[in-house]
Amino acid sequence: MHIELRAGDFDPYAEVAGYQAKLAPGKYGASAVFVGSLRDFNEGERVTGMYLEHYPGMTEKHLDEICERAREKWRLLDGLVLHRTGDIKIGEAIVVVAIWSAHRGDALDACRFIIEDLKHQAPFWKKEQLPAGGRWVEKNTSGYAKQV
Amino acid sequence: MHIELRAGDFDPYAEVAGYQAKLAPGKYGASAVFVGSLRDFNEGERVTGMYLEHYPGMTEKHLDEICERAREKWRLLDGLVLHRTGDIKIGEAIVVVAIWSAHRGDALDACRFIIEDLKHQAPFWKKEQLPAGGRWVEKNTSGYAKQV
Amino acid sequence: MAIKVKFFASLRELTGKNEALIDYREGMTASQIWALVVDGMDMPADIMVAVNMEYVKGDPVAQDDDEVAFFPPVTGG
Amino acid sequence: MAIKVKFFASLRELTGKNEALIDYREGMTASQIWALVVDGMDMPADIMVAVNMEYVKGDPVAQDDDEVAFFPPVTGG
Repeated sequence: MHIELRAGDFDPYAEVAGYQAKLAPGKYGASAVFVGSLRDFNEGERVTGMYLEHYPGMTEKHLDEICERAREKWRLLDGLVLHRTGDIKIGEAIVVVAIWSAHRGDALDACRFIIEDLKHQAPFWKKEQLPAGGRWVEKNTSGYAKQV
Repeated sequence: MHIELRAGDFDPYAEVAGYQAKLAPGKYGASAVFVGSLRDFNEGERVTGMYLEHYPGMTEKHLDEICERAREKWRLLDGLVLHRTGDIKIGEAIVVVAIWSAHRGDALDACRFIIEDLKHQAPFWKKEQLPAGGRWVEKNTSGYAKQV
Repeated sequence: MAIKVKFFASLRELTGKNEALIDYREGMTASQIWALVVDGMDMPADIMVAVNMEYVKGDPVAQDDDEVAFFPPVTGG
Repeated sequence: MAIKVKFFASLRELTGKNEALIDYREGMTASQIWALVVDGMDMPADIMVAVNMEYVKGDPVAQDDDEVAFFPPVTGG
């Protein structure tokens, strides 16, 4: 698995495709990918940009531990976790989690597990830029949808 | 949502990136992508290729209905479902399901719902090429992983 | 006054038939259509049946001009 | 003989401190370190504390050379 923090914009799908190209074809039957991108609205306010702070050293360590727990829980072949830091523009990718496995159940479950743990445990903090100034996001919302 | 059957090989991540490029940036905060690829083994046998049969007319109709049900159940912004037909080589993509939503719960749940329904209800049939000859796959396995 | 019958995948190979056109007669059910077209071959227990490209359960009566399809459990994705 | 103290995000702005180095004294707990560094400012109820880059619960005693970090609930991803 490869885990990386990036200070600059990246194309999440090109990153996933590039990583997959290095894997042995025929072994993975399933890849599950989650991409989080910066929206231009949040909690009823217009958002014009974001600053993403992290704890150098602990953030990488925590992401390693999340991925290690996922590897213990499911049968995974490989994975890629990229997370932005610093100043982010509207529409840019904030995070990508990609998991390869022989079977889809493992890939889908592990991908979701990693993004949920990352959202609730990994030391990152978002400061939204609003028309009126900066606002620290206070809490991530639940990743489990209510059906309409 | 865009639903399409393809007789030739495609790069799933390039397709998803190309489709996303046409969406309004800043509206989607989450994209969930599943890619199924052809493995070189199944049920203990070496697989050298695959033929994918479908029911022209009904297959497209059924995929439309699945996506419509997903749109009724979750708050989705857009989606892309591409499925291969005909002769497929090892490592090639068989299916890609990509869902865009404001929030990750909706995107992840809908993506999984669509791939599970597709696997169990959409009229496609796989014939594996084994060293000893062709073998129709008899049943798709469950998409819900047991943890290790 | 006809019913179009289709077979897919392993059932296409098993019956040796891809498509058949039979005369419509009132009250014909899916299993009667199967028996007529495949010369009495047993219908597999796990067969799936679609009428006009919609799944049907049980043994529905076909209408004139219907398209009736027989196929094994699906395995796409 | 020192403890390194770090603050992140809104707590960094609230305290006006990024990092502080304090003398180590035996038995100092996280909340005592907080009080010492931020001049008695109340500790937020939802604060998260890490010692040597591992989350800790309760009010652990720091060891010499520890790195103690204070931050608000995380909001990445």
